[in-house]
Amino acid sequence: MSTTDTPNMTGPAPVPDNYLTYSRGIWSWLFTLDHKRIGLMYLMSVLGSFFIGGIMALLVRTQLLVPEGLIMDQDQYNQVFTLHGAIMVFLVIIPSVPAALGNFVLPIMLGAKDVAFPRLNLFSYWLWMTGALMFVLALFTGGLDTGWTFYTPYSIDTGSAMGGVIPALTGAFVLGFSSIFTGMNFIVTIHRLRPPGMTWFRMPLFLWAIYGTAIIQVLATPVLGITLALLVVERAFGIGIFNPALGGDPVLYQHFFWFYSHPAVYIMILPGMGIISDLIAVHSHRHIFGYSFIAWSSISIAIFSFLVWGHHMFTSGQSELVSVVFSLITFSVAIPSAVKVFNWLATMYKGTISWNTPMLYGMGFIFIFTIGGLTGLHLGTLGTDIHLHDTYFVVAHFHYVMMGSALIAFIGGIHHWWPKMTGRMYNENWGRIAFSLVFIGFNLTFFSQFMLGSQGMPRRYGTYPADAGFQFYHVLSTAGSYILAIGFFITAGYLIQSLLGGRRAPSNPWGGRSLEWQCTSPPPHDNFSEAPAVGDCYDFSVLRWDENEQGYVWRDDVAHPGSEDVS
Amino acid sequence: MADNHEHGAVGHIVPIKMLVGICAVLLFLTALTVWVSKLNFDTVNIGEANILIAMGVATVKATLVCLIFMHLKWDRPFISFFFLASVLFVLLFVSFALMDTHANAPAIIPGNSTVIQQKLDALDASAQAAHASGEVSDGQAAHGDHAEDAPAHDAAAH
Amino acid sequence: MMSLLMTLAAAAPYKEATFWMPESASTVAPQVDGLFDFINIICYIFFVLVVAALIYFAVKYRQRAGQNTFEGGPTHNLALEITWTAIPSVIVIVMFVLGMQTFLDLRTAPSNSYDVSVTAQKWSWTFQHPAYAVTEAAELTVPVNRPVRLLMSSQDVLHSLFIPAFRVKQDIVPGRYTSLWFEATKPGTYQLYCTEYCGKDHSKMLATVHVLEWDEFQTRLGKLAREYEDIPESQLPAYAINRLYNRCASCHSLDGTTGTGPSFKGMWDRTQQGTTVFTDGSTLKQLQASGAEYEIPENYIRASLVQPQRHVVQGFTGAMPSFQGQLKERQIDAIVLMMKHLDTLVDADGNIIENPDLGGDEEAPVEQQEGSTK
Amino acid sequence: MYGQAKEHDHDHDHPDFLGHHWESPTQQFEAGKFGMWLFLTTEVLLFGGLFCAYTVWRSNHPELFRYGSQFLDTFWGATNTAVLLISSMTMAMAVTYAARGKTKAVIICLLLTLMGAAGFMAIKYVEYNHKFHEGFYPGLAFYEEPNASHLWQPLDETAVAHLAHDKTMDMDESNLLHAEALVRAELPEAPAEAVTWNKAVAGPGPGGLTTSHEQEQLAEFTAFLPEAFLGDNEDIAGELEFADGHAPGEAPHMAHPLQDPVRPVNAQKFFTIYFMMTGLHGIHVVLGGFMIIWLLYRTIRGEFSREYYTPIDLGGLYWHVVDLIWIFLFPLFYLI
Repeated sequence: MSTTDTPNMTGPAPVPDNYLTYSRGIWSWLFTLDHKRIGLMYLMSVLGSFFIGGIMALLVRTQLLVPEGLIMDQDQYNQVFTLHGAIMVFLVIIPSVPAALGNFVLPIMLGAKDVAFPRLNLFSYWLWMTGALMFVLALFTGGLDTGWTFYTPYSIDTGSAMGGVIPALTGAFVLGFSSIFTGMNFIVTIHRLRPPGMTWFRMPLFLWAIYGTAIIQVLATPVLGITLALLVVERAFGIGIFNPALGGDPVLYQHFFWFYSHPAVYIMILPGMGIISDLIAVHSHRHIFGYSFIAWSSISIAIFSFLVWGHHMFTSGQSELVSVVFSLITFSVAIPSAVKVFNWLATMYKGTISWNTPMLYGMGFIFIFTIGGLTGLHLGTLGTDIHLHDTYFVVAHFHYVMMGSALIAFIGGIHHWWPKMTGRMYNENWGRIAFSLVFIGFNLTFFSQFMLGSQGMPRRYGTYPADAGFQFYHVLSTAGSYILAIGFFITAGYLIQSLLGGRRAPSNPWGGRSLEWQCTSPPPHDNFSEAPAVGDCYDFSVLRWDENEQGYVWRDDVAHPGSEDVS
Repeated sequence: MADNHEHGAVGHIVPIKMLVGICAVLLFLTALTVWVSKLNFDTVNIGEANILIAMGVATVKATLVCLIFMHLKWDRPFISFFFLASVLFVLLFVSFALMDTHANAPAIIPGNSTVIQQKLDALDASAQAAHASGEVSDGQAAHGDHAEDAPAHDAAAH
Repeated sequence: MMSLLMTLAAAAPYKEATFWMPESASTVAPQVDGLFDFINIICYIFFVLVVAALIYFAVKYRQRAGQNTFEGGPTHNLALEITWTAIPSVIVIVMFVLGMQTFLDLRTAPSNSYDVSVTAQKWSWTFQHPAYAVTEAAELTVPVNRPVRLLMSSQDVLHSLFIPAFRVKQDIVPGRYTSLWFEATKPGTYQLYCTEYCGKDHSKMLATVHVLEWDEFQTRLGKLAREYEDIPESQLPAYAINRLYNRCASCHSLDGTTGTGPSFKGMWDRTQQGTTVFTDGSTLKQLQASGAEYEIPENYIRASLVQPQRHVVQGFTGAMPSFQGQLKERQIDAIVLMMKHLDTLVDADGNIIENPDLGGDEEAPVEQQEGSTK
Repeated sequence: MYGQAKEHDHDHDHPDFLGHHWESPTQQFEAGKFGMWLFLTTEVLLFGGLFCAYTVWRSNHPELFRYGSQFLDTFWGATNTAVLLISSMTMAMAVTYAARGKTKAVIICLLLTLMGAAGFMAIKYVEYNHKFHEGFYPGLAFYEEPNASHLWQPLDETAVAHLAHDKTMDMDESNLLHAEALVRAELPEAPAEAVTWNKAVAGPGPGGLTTSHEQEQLAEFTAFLPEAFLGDNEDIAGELEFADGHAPGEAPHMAHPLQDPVRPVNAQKFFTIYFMMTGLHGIHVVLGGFMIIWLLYRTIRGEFSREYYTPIDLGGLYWHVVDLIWIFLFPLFYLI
């Protein structure tokens, strides 16, 4: 039954008919309905945006080397940090894992030929591109200096905020719908396109995470849509919903905004957790510990994520009672995250851990996410949040979660699936070197910001008092950011090098059991010509390393799934 | 999976008679709710009762549309569950926002905002100027006259 | 736990900055710091456990050469998983309760508090003491060991008042009043920040909090209340540049650089000659004549302070708020005089000269000018 | 809708309309339907934001809604509800006929639905036009129209007209003029002489708190107003903002009637939310209209069959949600 396994044995030789060579020419890419190509296009676009957002970050860090600001004036600084935030949130982190990696991996992992609605999928991609172009347009129509949160009344005050606000809002609106359509596609795919044998609790945990994410995308993003639409109308015509000058309520805007944007935090981190669940298991070659706890924690995080938005507003003038309720619920969301960390550790226990680049990113994730998660406690606690809110402590916390966790997981995922996507292996040694730089650089950059914040340095400051003792930490942080940047440049270097001259990848370089490792690398156009046989995707005892293949193959003494355990 | 009553169909088929019947019920409910809103509840606090009745009727109507017109009655329960979840999230959102805005109502600075007050003052000034100079220009002058005539006008009404 | 925090509060009214926290100089600060340390300890414990396990497992169970097949291993352990779900749950509930108590203490001002009304506007702070009819700009003077309540409102956009040493912070929302309170425990000078992003000069929207002993405080405010009345005319320009200009500084430079508003350098010349051009293309000259809007050039400056949107200078957005009610008549006079004598008050680079030589001969024109406008 | 044959499809038992990744038409149909329902939940949440704004304002400022809703015409609202309900029925009928493969009946039903959409928009146009003509704009424009009748109509006239209108609805009094006379007869004597509704030009600005003196004046004033107009007096008293008026007996101030205390502060907010909600709904109706035209085109081309009518079914679901939202908008604005 499992015919897909047989051609894998051909070893690392060029795969004649894969999705990359299936059809040629730029149009065959731009209008492709193949989820793998769409995923790859997303990946390139997201990485492009990441580069731009990263440059902005370096500018911000360089500016803050000296108290009076090194390279920019106030207006420029405000624009740069706004664009850094907006690009990283809307164009990089939100689409990174679900749209780029998810699109590529999800149908193959599931054993489907494509996502449920391939045209809608392509449409999402073009919506994303439109949204990205709107951000570019925002740059040319006067810039954007509102912060990525577009807080009213500053953002609707045409006298103060810059002219690019409406294009940027429209862009974020369009990006929101791109995200909604991706989420819809994934939910329907997971519900309706599972092949026989792929029961809910046989799905790899990455799929559970993506499923949870998709639910949030579908249920939360529309509220952002209406919020941004109202903001556009408010700014253009002055209707007075959020503008206090016309009887509106700026705190109501914050409710609207965070009702989406807090769940959005989990749109960013949940898929990252999903990647890590799979990375840790595959590279430890050990069955994931507590599968159902991790799966349900993804779903409960998705649901709880809707109930905690008010913790962004403890000092905003929100009423005491509401703040207290939100604080209580906020703590409940900490539990599933903690459970995941413990389960990952337990998975490593008595495993066979290969120290290759994806696993290093996996372990780096656990380290960084632990710090990111634990400092969330300081911020969820009402009494301490009052002091820490809107300081660098918050900046450090969400960079630990958004960048150190979500993006590190994304980069780990890229390394994990790179052989599958491109059919090439990258240089492991350079991978480890780059990881070390990224890890050290990251912690240097952002750990120093915890102290900055608790010492009282407010966020979004282009200059700071010289006598408050902030400069030492700023210098540390900036130095760290340079190291981080070097790490990323090296990563880009060896990944590009692998495309040109990397060793050909075997079907299963890491020893994964989920279905994507049953396809060739790169996979064929249709993924599976027949519905694949599904086994326990975390039972690695049936695989062995094959020296000729330079990858993992099925053990000769164990029966293939399909002959024994298809339900 | 929908149970197909008619052979070969991919989805459930709702008979035409049932659709017409449901539509008639919906129209009747619309008429009812309009009639109720025009009733004069002398003894009841009309505002409260009317809101409850109107929203109750609307919910019944919406449920009928969902169940029959939209085939939810014959569809997978997960769809109903998901749809209801979205309504629930809206309610949740509204209730938290309400809790907060209610508690904060006393802190709102009363009166017109500066911007609106300036508009009103400007209109006032122009109305007075128009009145003083006796200039006859459409609404402004009409207004000026009106304000002056108001008492006389009321007296005349009796 | 809470009582322990309370004891800490009583025992240590003032503490120097630690590795994590800045100096602590208010009654709630020790409570907040205690809570912060409590959470920190929990974090250290969990962090060390997780990272130790991570490194130990990663090294101990690393894949060795020739290790080409793998064991199955346990897939779950319900008791263990329930344990590590339950323990953090209990811990976070404790944290929540402690946090809530501290929060409510932070929010509930004692009834005998001393009230200050705060006006935030882009990008300056104004503090008004109703009890003394004193208005301070960019400086807040408060008594030590007495609860102080700030009643805050915003003229334009969101701002947020943050005094790290007191561990207090509250957003200021246009269209409504918000408040916060603190009780300083040590006389001294503390930094006050705006922590809600409010546009261009957000990071310059700073102020200083002066905590004084009660006697000193009374003396100081009494002096402030009469300050501008008692100053001789000849010293008014110096008073303006030292005491009032800080409210203008975020927009109007002294060295000729264009900020959010036009520089004060040369402003008097432009005003006197009427060369200022407005957004509608008209010039100040047209408005200056006997019987016209501004009979004397000084009146234009006065009007600009009270009704800044009346005539917006070309090239600017008219972002200036009105200072009506915030500046007394004599203070406005002082600002006009400051502009007239700007060249003697600041050096070529725009730095304020400590003791400017205003000379006695200035007395006469001042008098004359005063007379002509009253 | 999404299930058309792909560029490269070599399965023989795959009909044209079936996507290469589907096993059977039923699987594809169900997936399409599920996808559409997910999209409809996003629509619910999209409107949810506006419902939230509505609820928050209504519960904090009921006076805005009491003031504003009197300018809406229940008759047109109810008619529009009926139009949408009937078009919803014809849409559901189109789905039934499509499932039975009766193409002609489908075309007729779709045409009827399209007429419903057009009729709805026509009535909306009339209503909007009337509002704009009277100067009921959302936002600041509410105060900018110099000739807007509502700005210049003094209170008593407005009150009389609306009370009269209410009477015609309440007591089967079909003659509006007669009703108006009745109302006038019920009016208290010369209310405008005793207390003016005009606000002095130099009031204590927006920052000023209502003084007890003003409260007294307010109570004095409301005592003169017809009960029916104010509804619950105590309720209103807390909500109205009132600044220094002139002393009783003094000549009424030549002030703008907009500043009369019965027109609530931020009166424009009712029209803001009204135009936002009905406007967004209107956009959905228009989009639905285009969708029906597209469905008609494909039906006439004979693209649908008993096995494949997914687009009609999904289009129907969308149209019903448009109806569903109006079912709530109608009572929220016109009835309560």
